[in-house]
Amino acid sequence: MNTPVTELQQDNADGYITADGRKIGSVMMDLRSITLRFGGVIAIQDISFDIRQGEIRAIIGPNGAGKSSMLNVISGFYQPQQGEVWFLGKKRPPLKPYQVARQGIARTFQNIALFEGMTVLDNVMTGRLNHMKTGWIAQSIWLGSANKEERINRQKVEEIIDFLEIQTIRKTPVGRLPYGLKKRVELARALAAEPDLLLLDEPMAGMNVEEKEDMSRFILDANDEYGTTIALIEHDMGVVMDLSDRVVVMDYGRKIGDGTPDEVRNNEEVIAAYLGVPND
Amino acid sequence: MPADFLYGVEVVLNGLMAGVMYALVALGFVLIFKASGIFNFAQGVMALFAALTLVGIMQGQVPFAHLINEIFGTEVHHFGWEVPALLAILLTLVVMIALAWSIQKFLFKHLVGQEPIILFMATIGLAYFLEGLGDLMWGSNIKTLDLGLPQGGSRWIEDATAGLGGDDFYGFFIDKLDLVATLVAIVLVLSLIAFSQYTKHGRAMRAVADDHQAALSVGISLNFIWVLVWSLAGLVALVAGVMWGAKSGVQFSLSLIALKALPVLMLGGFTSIPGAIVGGLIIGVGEKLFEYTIGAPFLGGATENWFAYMLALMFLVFRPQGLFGEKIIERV
Amino acid sequence: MKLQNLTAVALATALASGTAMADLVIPDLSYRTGAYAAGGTPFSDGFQDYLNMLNARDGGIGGEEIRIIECETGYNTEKGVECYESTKGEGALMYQPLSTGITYQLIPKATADKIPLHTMGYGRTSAANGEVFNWVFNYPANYWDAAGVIVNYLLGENDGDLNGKKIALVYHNSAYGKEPIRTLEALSEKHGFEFNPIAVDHPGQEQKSQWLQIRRERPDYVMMWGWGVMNQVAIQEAANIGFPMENFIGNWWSGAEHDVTPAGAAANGYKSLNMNRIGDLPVFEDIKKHVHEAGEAAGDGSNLGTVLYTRGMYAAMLAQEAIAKAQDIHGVSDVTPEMVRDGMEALAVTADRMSELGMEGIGPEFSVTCEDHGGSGLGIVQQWNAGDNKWVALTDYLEPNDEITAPLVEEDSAAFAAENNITPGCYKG
Amino acid sequence: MFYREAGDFKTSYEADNQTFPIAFDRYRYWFVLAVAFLVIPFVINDYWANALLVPFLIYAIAAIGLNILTGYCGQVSLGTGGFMAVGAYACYKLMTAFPDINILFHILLAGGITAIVGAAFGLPSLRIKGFYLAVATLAAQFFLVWMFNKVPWFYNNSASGQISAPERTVFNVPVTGPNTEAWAMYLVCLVFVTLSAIIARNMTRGSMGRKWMAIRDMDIAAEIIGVNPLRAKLSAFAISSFFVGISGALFFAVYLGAVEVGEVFGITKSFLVLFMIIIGGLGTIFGAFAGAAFLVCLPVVLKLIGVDLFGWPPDLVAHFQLVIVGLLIMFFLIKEPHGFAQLWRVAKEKLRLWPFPY
Repeated sequence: MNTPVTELQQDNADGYITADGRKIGSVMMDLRSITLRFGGVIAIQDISFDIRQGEIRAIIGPNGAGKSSMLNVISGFYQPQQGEVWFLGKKRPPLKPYQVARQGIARTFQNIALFEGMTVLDNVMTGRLNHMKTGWIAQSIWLGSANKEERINRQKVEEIIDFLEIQTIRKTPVGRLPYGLKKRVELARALAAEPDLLLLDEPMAGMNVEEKEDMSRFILDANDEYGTTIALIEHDMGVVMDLSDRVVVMDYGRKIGDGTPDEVRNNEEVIAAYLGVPND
Repeated sequence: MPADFLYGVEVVLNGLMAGVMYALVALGFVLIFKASGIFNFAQGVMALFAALTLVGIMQGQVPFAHLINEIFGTEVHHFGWEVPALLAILLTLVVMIALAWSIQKFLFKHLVGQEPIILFMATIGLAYFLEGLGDLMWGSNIKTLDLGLPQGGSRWIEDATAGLGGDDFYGFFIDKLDLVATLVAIVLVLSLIAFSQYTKHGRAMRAVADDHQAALSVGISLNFIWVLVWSLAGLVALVAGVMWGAKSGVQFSLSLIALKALPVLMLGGFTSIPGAIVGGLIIGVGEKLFEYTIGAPFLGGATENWFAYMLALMFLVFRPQGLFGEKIIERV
Repeated sequence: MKLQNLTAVALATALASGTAMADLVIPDLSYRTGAYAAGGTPFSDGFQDYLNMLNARDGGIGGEEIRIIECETGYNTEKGVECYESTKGEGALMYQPLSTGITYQLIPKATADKIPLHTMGYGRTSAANGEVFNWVFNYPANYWDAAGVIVNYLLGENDGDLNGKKIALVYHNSAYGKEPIRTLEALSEKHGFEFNPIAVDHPGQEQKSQWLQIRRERPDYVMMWGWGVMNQVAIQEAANIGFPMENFIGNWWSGAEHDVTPAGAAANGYKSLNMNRIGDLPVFEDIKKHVHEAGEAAGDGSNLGTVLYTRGMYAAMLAQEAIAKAQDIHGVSDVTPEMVRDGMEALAVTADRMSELGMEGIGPEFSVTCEDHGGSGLGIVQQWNAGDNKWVALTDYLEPNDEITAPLVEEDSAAFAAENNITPGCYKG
Repeated sequence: MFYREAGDFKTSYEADNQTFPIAFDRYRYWFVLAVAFLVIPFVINDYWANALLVPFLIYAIAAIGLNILTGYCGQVSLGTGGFMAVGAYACYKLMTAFPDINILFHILLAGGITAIVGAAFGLPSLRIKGFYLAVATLAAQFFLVWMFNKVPWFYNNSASGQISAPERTVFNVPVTGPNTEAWAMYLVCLVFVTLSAIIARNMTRGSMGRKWMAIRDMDIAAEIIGVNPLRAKLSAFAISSFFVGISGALFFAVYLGAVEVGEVFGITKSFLVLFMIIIGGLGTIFGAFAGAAFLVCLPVVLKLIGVDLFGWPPDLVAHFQLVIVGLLIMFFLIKEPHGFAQLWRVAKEKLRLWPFPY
């Protein structure tokens, strides 16, 4: 199942066409033989996979499989002990998380990580930080460039607020919002960064069916309207199979499957991992 | 052996015992922080208040005498009796327990679930209140605390060690009060450990320190535990107040000893009793040794106050988890 | 902004209730709270009791009632400024700031407002130069005098020769504590003793390092410039290391009863300077009769006769004499601050007058001139007798070292004059 | 009835984003400014200036500064007294070294120097968090005070170690030294406090403020969305110290005129300013003013009531004052843990809906 590296590189320029007719481009993020350890515990063991331009890529697996750790490696929060991360055709040196973010990678978190003391608007505006460049002197007197920049970015944020249908809670402090809305605000903040690659860590955990449908719609629309490449972790198989173009399956830190939803669904090892065939 | 080296050893020994005195103050902070997450700014003032109360009871002072005299035009100052030390200590403990109970009942019960900074702020209010109350109750003059504790350098140690160095060495100086303080601290810590390991309430206390929710769910009364913890902190404050007060008399400045405990807490961690002890020893030795080797000869002296903090700071920069903390793995 | 309105209301009410009578207003900037309360309380008690006694016995000074306005500073500079501002509008005749920090604050302010300051035995030493500091008086003595008196006393103890002796100074690491260092350095050069200053940081509860250093170095004498808890701890630690107490001499702010009592019997033999004589004075009877028995005692009345109480009373007496002198010079009883300044500058305290006031020999004889606001600088050495629980005067008033301190005063006041564009000269009204 | 946002439609993002979105608030703001600048200078006397207004204004600047660091960026600091001392001594050295340059530049420069020192002492904040950092900043506090006390260069070798401000003028009006008039003192402080508040407001509502608040609320998440924690924390330390330095310079040069470092800029000052922002409200500019007003005025008011109104002995009043301040702090915390600013906000929200209960 491990696709040989040489084969992928040949594929680079090509991409593929999805079932619903979207054109998927070349490899955007390429993870090569990643291994991550915490002391003696191996969280990720020699995993390789790629994420292509414009696709929705899912990472699934049982609890403790190392999915979140994988996202953390991609977003630079953890540095893997072995392996290479290639992004947009270049090998990425060890970067701090904020440097990764500046390369155009945004994410949401499994346990919502919003800034509770700030309003929804301010939270989403933080997503624009990497697009705001005025210096502190201009900001301190709030004239000219600072004001203009604030206005332009506010416009962009308002678009996203409209898009995610959270206009009415714009000025509400995030701490007061219910769980489902918080998840949406978090997505808004990530989208506001206009990322090339968007990482979603269980965007639908703890939601009811309607909320899940809304969220799925937003994810598809984001991918569609903004052309954002998305990698997501999700437990709800139905959602995963509906949304994603390709799926990586992890178990105990190893990769046990990779392919289209259909391929993965029929993979014996995957079925074993999920149904608990007596090898554990 | 050269005298300079022996004096260095003497400085280290005295630093160790100064460290015990710092640890005594730090213990009170740790007890409360561990059990309730409150950084108790009032710990120093509690030590002052406890010592004031002890002296007041021993000397048979009329509480609030000045106020009473002002309002009623009377001239009362003393009841005219003196209370023996042991009984006075017990009575003071009763006062400290009553204080703990009121603090819980009137203050922290209403602040359950607030952020740490707000709880911290509440203890600032408490510090102001206790300082004023202590003055009102017992007056602001310096009081002599006479529990018959031994004072002064130990002749025996001095004479026994005088032969180690040359003519320039006069033997080790060890303060008898410091020795007593060390003994008391050991007894105090051992009984605290015994209490928390082998008694029902002690175990409940540890359970609360571990996880409030879980403790609640097995039927431990948080309210009771917090009163207990504040009472214990009151006891520790009394011991610290007595030890420091024996040296300087009981007066307002006693509340400033809290400042000597903060670097200890930084080093040892806010939640670790062994941390407070070892941290105290490191700070005590570190600041004294620095003053001896560098501060006094080259920097003009009086470096101890800031050096204690610098030492703790340097230590934390290289080991952010503190002395006994485990390496922190950050998660999102 | 809401709060300020509230304050305005409160302030207006309060000011309206105060009465602005034509009497002699003397503010008492006391400190009965905070870290130094133990020292501030007896001083203020003595100061107030004496003035109240004058009101009750003599009907004030020169027939004019005295009004004392007590204001609590807590030894804190900002509160001191607040006290100054809130009392000066009441017609304050003179200020006794009782803290070196507040004194430095008030020197320019009081000069601009034309109100005299009396800083006895503290404050800015070079204010003794009356030609630069027209409005500041620091008679009867200052810190540099104190250093000179101690060294003269030690000379007397050692048959006039301190050559090769080691003298350490344990000092509060602040402006106050650093004051005597220059004088002592000059004196060590002159008399050939080895001088070693040892700093103690505020508040001074932990002095182990300093006293271990003294134990190692074995100085012949230790002097102390301490205040607050530092005094008690230093005396205890000196006793702990077995330093001979009779060779340990504090200045006049390190020699009150509460400084020595916490150490108990171990403090026996400790010496200190005093600028005023102690002991039973006839005037105490009057205070008891007219003030304490009338239930008018400032504080709880327990401090009568203590070192600092007597000093506070002495300060009040000096104020009384200055006001009387001003009334005398200007021929009016209702004097202004400016007249009081003249009175202070013409002040002459004689032995006869002190006896007449019922406080024989409470201070040295001295007279103030326009050039010299510093008094004679004399001081006594007293010793603590732990058995009897009292201070005993060991000497008569001893001379300071004027030839050493005078040039230092000259130098420092000239610097101040240059910095502030003052042309030295007597005040011309 | 006029405290309404209904009908007050915003047609641009600037208008929506302004400091006082409700018209009535805007009028009140201009009114307060007008009174402060055009009325008070003419009626002020020495007592009001020295006892209340000038210390209030100066503390407000310090509180704004600390609020940026603690309230917005979440880094608790107990080094405020030490940083104020840096401002004061920098100002003193500049004043005496370059007497011909306008004092206002010296005060600004003193702020700049403090900013550098503050940033240097902020470096440990990258590794140390929470209360541990608070205690670590005490290292700065004690070290700075010790240094200013110990190194004679800082006080120009004066015999006593005190520094005192010589007379300096602005437009030929003395603003430091003994001949300064109450109104001049007040106006200088008022100008600085107004500018400080405006600059602080602008910084905190823009991207800098959002970076700080992001670090405060969740530093890990902030880093992952692209905030450089080093730069955010150090800029907070620097800008906060800039304001604190200015307040220190004003405290020394304009307000007190003479300063002894251990007494005026000791640890109690650090605590006092921290109390101000906590009581006033963390993370609001208004809170800095409210807290400063509360802690400057309350003791004076209590003293006036106790001593002048009831005629109690000052020591009793002083002891009671501690009890009352303590009780008030505890009472406010139980009633409204987020300080005066929150109390004010809640009151405004009620007012907005008045007379309807919801």
